[in-house]
Order: sequence, then structure tokens, then C-alpha cells
Amino acid sequence: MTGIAVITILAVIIGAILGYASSWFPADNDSLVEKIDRLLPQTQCAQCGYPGCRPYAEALANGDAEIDQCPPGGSEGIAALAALLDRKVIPLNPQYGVEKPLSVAVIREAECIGCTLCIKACPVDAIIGAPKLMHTVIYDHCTGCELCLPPCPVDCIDLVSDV
Amino acid sequence: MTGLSLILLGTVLVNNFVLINFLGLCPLMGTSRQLSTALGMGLATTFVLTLASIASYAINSWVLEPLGLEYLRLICFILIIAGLVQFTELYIRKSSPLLHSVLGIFLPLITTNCAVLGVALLSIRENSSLIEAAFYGFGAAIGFTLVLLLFSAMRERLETADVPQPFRGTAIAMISAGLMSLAFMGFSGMV
Amino acid sequence: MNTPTERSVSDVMLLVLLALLPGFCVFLYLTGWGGVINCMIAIVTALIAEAVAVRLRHGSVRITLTDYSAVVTAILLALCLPPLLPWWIVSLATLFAILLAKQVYGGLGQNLFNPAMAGYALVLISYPLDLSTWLTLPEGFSMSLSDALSIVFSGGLSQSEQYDALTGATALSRLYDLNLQSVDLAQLAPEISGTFGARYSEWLNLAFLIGGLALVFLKVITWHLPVALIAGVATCDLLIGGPYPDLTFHLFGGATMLCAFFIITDPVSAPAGNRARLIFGFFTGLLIYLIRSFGSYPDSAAFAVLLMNCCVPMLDRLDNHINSRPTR
Amino acid sequence: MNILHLRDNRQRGLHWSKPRARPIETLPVPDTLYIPISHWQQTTAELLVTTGSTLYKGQPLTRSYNHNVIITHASSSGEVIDISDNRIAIKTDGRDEVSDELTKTTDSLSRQEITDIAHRNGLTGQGGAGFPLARKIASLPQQPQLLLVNAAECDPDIHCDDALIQAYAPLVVESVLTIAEACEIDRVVIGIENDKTRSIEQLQQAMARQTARQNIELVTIPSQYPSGAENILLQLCTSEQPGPHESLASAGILSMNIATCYAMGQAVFNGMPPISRITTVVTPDGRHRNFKLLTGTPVNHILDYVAYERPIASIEQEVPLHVTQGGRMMSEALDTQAVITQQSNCITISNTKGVQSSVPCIRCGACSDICPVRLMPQHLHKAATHFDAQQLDNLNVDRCIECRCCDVVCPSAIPLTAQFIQAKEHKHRQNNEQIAADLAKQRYDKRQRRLQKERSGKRRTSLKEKAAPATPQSRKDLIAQALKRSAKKKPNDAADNGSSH
Repeated sequence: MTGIAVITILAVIIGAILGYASSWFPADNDSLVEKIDRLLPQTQCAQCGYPGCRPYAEALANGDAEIDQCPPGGSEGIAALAALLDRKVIPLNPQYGVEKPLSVAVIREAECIGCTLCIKACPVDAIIGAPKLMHTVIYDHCTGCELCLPPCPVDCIDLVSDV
Repeated sequence: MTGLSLILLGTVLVNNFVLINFLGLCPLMGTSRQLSTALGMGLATTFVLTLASIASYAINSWVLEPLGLEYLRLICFILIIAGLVQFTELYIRKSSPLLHSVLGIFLPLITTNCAVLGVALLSIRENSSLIEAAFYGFGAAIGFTLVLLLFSAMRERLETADVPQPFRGTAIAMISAGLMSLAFMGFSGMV
Repeated sequence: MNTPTERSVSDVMLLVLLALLPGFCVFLYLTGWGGVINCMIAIVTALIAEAVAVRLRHGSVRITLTDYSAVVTAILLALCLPPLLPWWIVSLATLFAILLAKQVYGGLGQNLFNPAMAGYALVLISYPLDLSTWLTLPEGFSMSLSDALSIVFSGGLSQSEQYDALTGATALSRLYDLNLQSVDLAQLAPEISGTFGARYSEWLNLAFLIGGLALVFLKVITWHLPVALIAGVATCDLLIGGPYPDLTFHLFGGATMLCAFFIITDPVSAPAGNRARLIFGFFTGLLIYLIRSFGSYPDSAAFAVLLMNCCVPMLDRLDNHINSRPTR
Repeated sequence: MNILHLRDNRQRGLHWSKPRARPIETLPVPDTLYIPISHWQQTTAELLVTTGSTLYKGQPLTRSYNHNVIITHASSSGEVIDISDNRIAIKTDGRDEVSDELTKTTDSLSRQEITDIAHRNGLTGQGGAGFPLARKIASLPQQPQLLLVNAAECDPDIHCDDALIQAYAPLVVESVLTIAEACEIDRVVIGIENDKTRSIEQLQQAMARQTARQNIELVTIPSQYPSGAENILLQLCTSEQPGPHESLASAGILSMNIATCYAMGQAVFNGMPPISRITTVVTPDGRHRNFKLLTGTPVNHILDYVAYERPIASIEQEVPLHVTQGGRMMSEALDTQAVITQQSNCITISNTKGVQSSVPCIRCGACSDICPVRLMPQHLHKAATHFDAQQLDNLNVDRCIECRCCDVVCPSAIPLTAQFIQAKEHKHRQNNEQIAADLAKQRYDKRQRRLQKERSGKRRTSLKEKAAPATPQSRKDLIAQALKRSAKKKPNDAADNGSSH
């Protein structure tokens, strides 16, 4: 009988300590997300299945995404993530895309009708132009995320691997 | 004083917990891929081990033995160690979330880690006072951390070695651990 | 296009073999045909093992064998093993050294542990009896080749009943045999505390010292490692002063000089920075002294080297960390 | 701390005896010259000539306002026959007529003028790196403290500077002083290796005549490779040394090769751009001969002229000649169409390729003992083979001066320096990608905030509209209002085009 008493007293004491501990040490998770986000190529291309690089970083932080879902990051990106998160280096998952050389979108200005759909689609504001006027892509700002290709009605944007 | 230093020397080098008594091998293999994680794991284990050794000795000699409840020893120790590990996990989650996510399953695993429970049980049999139990636990933890750090530095160097395909990864780590324990055999009989 | 190098790896290894020659001759004089047979078995097994391993990995056997690193490992191993051992113990040690301690890590330049010492330690632990039976001085040399061969290929010295006067490897293991832990040196038989020349291992260490100094002079190895080791042994002897206090005994007994100049200076398993080498050498000397005085194995060089080889990757990292401070 | 760590290289396989520099010889003018058109990232030089236009010696062929783009000149009179793959081919007519537009300047120069002269004449460093001189002078701080003239020439095969000093010492000293005066540098140091005795005498005599104007000192340094490297020469001559990551120019020290000073002197005193340069040619039988070669001379022309002394055996077996530029240590292989440029200080012709198969590194430490800037090449080799940018930074790979001492002493014959050069480029490229990624992240966050503001902004206006129904404004009213506004602003314009809408 005394055994059960001892065990329950012990359990209560430990439970109390842990209760206080969880309030003293609130979990903060974003410094890890920040570290992961810094390693991602920031193309915001959503090829990894998440709406941007930051959501993918959050998914990686709480473990429900794998490190092989980022084609723009390529093998170097995967190696960096594996080093940070101490996981085995695995090849890029072809389901999310294939590693391609760095490429830049170029608008064939003659055919552009100025519909501003690509401006709205570009996540990093790399395309400038006014409605009904010619649009063009700023060479240095474009991250090659290919999000502007589908919305273009006249399909006048093509992808050029870095010259 | 020499008694305590002998205990320390004994647990750290001579019958090192990992390489001579072969306790705590899974965290050795699991967290030693990187030096930073190995350091984190070593510190966490040191904290848990030292306190566990003290607490288990205290509980045993002041509560269980007077009440004649030696048969409850195992349950109490597991309870104490689990509490300590949960405490450490909360602290690590707050202080460095990277270490928390990298250690992942190995952090709660300290509870069921044979080295920790081994120390708790052995420290009762071998020590006669609380101070000795503390040094015993601390020595065991230092021995564990020392081997873990050396081993992870070794594995990092092996990452860049041109190891034949079938031996890559854990296989070469196992061989290196074997050679390390071969080396630690040199200490046998010293204390 | 890189300019042709002055001294290739095979030249380095040849120089090491050359420097080993004086010690090697003294060793053969003392152990007679047993030593020669050991060396032959070790070298042959080493070369075959290396050739097979490299062939399996589709490397070029010719290049690997002509860098003589396997021969150096074999000879260092043979120098530690007592003569008239059963042949399979010698080849087992060499196989372990070449395959498990070197080739499995990726061949030349990537092994963590000194192959010769790993092989010797393995055999020392698994066959303590065989490893500690040495033939006393006079009979060793006078034995004919045929007798030696018959002993070697029929189970080794410990099993043969002809010879009863078996002694330890060096002065140290003699003490171990007589298990005199703490004893006054004067009582011992003359060859332990006798004049410099008469001691069994004095000449051996002196020859290795000469060979080692030649290596340092030829710039094959730097002075940091040997000096640090000798300093380590000396400071320990002065500070702690275990059961055998006599300094020259420690420096010239056992395999100290062989270890200082040839074993820890194996560039692959030693640290890379000079500062780290000093620490490595000092602590190896310290460990040699501690294991020899308090440990249970007669000669501790193998274990001390292996123990410090475990710390080399960590020493390298610390050395790099200090070098990488921006103020440099 | 003494970054210099020049071990006595006689110990470690870097010991060789340097023969005395031989007098300068000349070659006949080749029948075709190929002058390169220089470009820098996306900007290329603007062509001033087209195929068929006749040229005179020293006439500029290209023009550019960007200091990084080098302007090239015709090195002999002739006619342009073809402009293709970045090269202008000139068929020489052998008259070697000098163009008359060359502008001499005699009065004293300001820093701006000397930078223009350097840019107009397309002057680049002749020590081997080829850094545009105009940009180097422009990057000097307001009060530069030292002009360091590098006459060390520590490579065993290169003797062109030695021959240059022996031939034109007075002109060299004169141009050094002019540069110092123009850039307002009061202290001039010429560093030369102590085994070039005749050049030292010539320089001392020439300097004796000039002492009136400035304090110029000739410092003789021990002849050890790589004493000619910029920061090591500075350390040897003046025992100061710049911070670990600072370039010499930004620390107020203008360091120039003595041949560059001579070329600058030519450009200032008689307006002649650097259309020729002195090059040491090392023949297969090991003799070093110095030639004054026109820039743009194809290397084959030198081979035909010099090579006839080749040993008969190698001609019969058709052993291919292996030609490299840059001396024995910093040598790069040249292909068959290579031409002489301002940077070709030494052309080595040899029969054998001389490449050894490398064996894995045995961590023997010979390389870290010999490295003049105290790096650990064995760790760098490991970090570069399995590329690890953080480890390379920790090991200060950027401080490697690519002197190739480690290649020479490495028993495993590993091409270490080539690997370090590649690792540096890879690390540099990765840094740029990281910067681009950070910028893209900032733009993305700014866009998200803007969209967020617009979404919340729109909801507010729609509330206002519900409150007060807007008056329906037809298109015509809008145009009328716009016309009234523009009429108020510009009374006269509104009058003439008011009716045109």
C-alpha cells in the first residue's frame, strides 16, 4: 500500500515541476524557420508544393516536408539543408521537378499586348510595364520561377538559361 | 579526495560506459553525424545523468530502503529520468529549436537509454555516499560525452574519405567504434 | 600542368624504410631467424591483401603497390611481434592492419588509426600468451633456420616443450612475467639493471633513435612529434615516478624510440598542424608512461598511439578553429 | 604579425640557380597580327575600324568609356583583313609607319590626366595579372602613401624585367618618378631580388641623377620564390602589411610592375601605347632568350623562328610542342592560336607535358610548411574536394596567392592550386546567388505587404462609396476636366492643340 502512495507522491511532484517548466520555457520555433528560410533560393516558385519559400521552411521545421522538394535549390540546396537539419543527403525528388541551370524569363516585346497578367503573377516584382503598354522583365531581378509563363494569353514569354 | 578522483578516472577512462561496458550505443551512432549535434546531445545527457544519479541515490537510500520498497526501485528511477528528460526537452525547445529538431527522437530516447538507467542502478550498488553517486554519474556522463565528441569528429572526417560503397555511412562508423574500443582496452586493469 | 615534384610518396616511404634499417638489423640480430620469418610473412601478406583490396575497387594495383606504404606497415608490425610466433597470427595481424585499418577507410591517406598498431593491438589482446613468450638472448640467434621454420609452422614457441627458459619481450615484460609491481631495481637480474650495452632493448632503441634522427634531418618528418613524445614520457617520469623510476629505462626500454620516430610520425594518422602535433606527441608519451606503469599490458606503445589516434580528428578541428580567427 | 612565412626554399625542392638575363633580341615583324577586342561582363569595346581600313602603328582600334574595358591599338602599320571571334586580324605591310596622332605630354600631370592616359592607351599590369591600370589608380584613396615598384621577378624562368632594366634603366626611373608625382605619392620603393646585380647597378646610377626631386629607395630582397607576390613584396621591402582582407590599393599603396611603369613612361613621354613588350622565351634545350615582341604576334611565329634549334630526334618523332605562358610556376597552357598580349612575360616551349599522375594525399604537412601565407593546403584540399564553403572560409582560402609552392613540394603530385582557384570561383558564385536570393526575398516580402495593404485599402474605399453614392461621370466630362487642368498649367500650348483631341 505504501508503495502506491510513494509512487503517486513522486509522480505528483514531477508533474508539478514539469507544469511550471512548460510555462517558464515557451516554445519558440521561428528562429529555426528563419535559418531554414535563409538556405532556400527564394524563387517563391511553389514547385515544392507550398505557396512560397517561407511556408516550405515552416513545413520543414515541424517535420512534415522532406528536404528533396526544392528543384531551384538543386543538389547544393539539398546538401545545405541536410547539413543544417542533420539528415541524410537524398537526391532531388523528380515528382517536384528537375534541376535546371539558372534561367531567366524574357518577354518577346513585339508580341506583348500589355495585359498585366504576368505582372500580377510575378512573386518578386521582376516585370515592369503599364496596362496596354509593353512589358519587360528586369534581367537581374528575375529568379526563373516560371510563374509568369502560364498566365500569359499570347504566350510571348520564354525561358532563357542564363546567358 | 583521491577516492572521488579515482571514481572519476574509473568511469571516464578505464571502464568507460560506451566503449567498455557497451552501454548507450544507439545515441552514439544516431547523433554523431555532426559535431554540433553531438555536443548538444552530450550536454543534455550530462545534465540528465548527473541529476538522475543523485536523485536515484537519494530516493533509494532515503525513501525506498527505510520503507523496504526495494522492488519499486526500477519504476521510480524511470519516473525520475523521464521527468528530467522532459525538463531538458522543454529547455532545449526554448533555447535552440534547431538542436531540438535535429536531435528529434534521440532526445526523449535518453529516458530509455541504457547508459542512463545503467548509471542509476549501478551507482546504488557501488557508491556509499551521495557525493560519490554524483561523481559517479558525472564521470559516466563525461565519459559518454568525450567518446561522443571524438566519435563525431571522426565521422565528419570520414564523410570526405573515399570509403568503398558497401562500407559508406554507418558501416564505417561501426568499424571505427570497434577500433576505438580496441584502443580503450589499453586502460583495462588500471584502476 | 604541375611542375614535377621533387620527392614522391614512394620516395618518402623508401626513406622511412632506409631509416628503419639500423633498428631492423639489431632486431634481426636479437631475434635471429624468427624475426626474419615474421618479416617475410608480414610483407607477403600485406602486399597480397593490398593488391586484392585495390583490385576489388578497380584501382591500379601497380601504383598502389609501388608506393611501398604496405611494406612499411608490414615491417613496423613485424618489429613489434615476438619471433617464432605461429605464422597465422602474423598474417592475421597484417590482414587486419591492411584491410580493416586502412583499405576499408579508402586506402592510403584516409585511415584514422595507425594500421600497424591496430593489427598489433588486436593480436596482443586475443593471443596474450603467444605474444609474451620470447626466447632468451643466447638461444635466439643460434637456432637454425629449419628449427625456426618448424616451430613457426607447428603452433609457435609457447606450445613447443623443447625450450623452458622463456622470457618476456623486453626488460619490461620480464618484470611483468615476474609480476613484480613495485620492486627495488637492484635486486633484479643483471640484464635488467646492468650496464647500458647488456640490456636487451637498449641497442634496439638506440638504433631506432639514430634512424629517426636521420629522418628528421632529411625532412621526411618534422621534429615536433618525437620531441613531444619524449618530453611527455620524461615529465611523467619526473612528476609521477611510478614503480620503475629510472628515466633511461623508460626512454630506452620497450618500443619508445620506435614509437616516437616511426609510429606516431605516420603522417596519415597524425594531426596536420604543428601545434596539434605537439599536443598529440605529449599525450601519447603521457599515456605510454601511464599504461606501462599502471596498466596490465607489458608494452603500452600500441594502445597509447591508438588512443591518441581517436583524438586526432578533434585535434585537427580545434587547430583549424584557432587558425581561422580573423586576427591571423 | 609577420604574415610572411618564406621558408628557406632551398630545403624543399624549390631551389634552382637562375642564369644571368641575356640581352634583348628582336624578331622580324610577323605577316599577320591578331589584336584582341576586350570586353568586361556584358559591355564590349566599340570598334573604330572595319575590314579593309588601313592602319598605322599605335592607332587605337577600339573605344570605350568603361575603365574595365581595355582599349587596344595596332602594333604595326597594315590593313585590317578580318574581324572575327573577338579578334582583329591585321595584314602588316612591313613599313611599320608610326601614326601621327600620338600626343606627347611634357608638363606635369594631375592624377585625373594620368588616369586618362592609362585608359586611353589601354595600359594593364604586365606582371601577369593584367589588372587595368586606370582602375587601379582611380581606386587609390585621397592621400596614397607609397608607390611600390615590383621588379622582384622571383620566377626562375622569367628574365624580361631584368633585361628591361639593363636596357632602359634611366627611362624606367624617369617614368616611375612621373607616376609618383602625378598620383601625389611622396615615397617610392623599388623592390628587386639581390641576385640581379647588373640591374641593381644600372638602377642605382639612374637614381643617382634623380635624387633632387623625391625620396626614392631601391630595396634588395632575398631571392626566394614567391617574393614577387604583392603583399609579400610589401612585407619584405617595408615590413608593413595590409589588413587580412584589404587590397593594397584601398590601403593607399599603388603597386606596379616595373614593365608597366616603363609602358606608362612610353605612353606619357612619346605617346606610344604598349604595342610591344619584352618576353623571355625558354627553348626546349633550356636556354632563356629575351625578345621584344609586338602584341598580337601569333605564338606560332615565335615557334617557327626559335624552334629550328630543336633537337633533331624530337622533330622526327613528331613530338608535339607544349607551349605555356607565365614562367615555370604560374604556367598556363597556350593553344595553337594564342597571341602575345601585354601579360605574356614568359613563353616556355617544352617537348614533354610533364604531368604526373597524382596519388591520394598522405597529410604529410610539406605543403603547410612551405605555404608563404601560412594556410593549411591539406585541409583546403579536403574542403575543396567535397565542396564545403563554410570550412573554406574558416581556412581563409581567399588569402591563397596561387603561388603553386604547395604543388611543387607535394609528394602526391596533387594539382592543389588549380583546385583552390576553382573552389574560390565556386564559393564566389555561391555568394552571389545568396545575395540575389536575399534581394528576391526582400522584394517578395515588400510585395506581400503591398498586396496586404491594397486588400485592406480596397475594403475601406468600398465603405466610403456605400456612404455617399458617386455622381455618374461620363467620359466626356472627364476629358473636359483634364483639358481645363492642362489649359491652366500651360496657357500657350493649350491654344495650339486644344482642338486636336
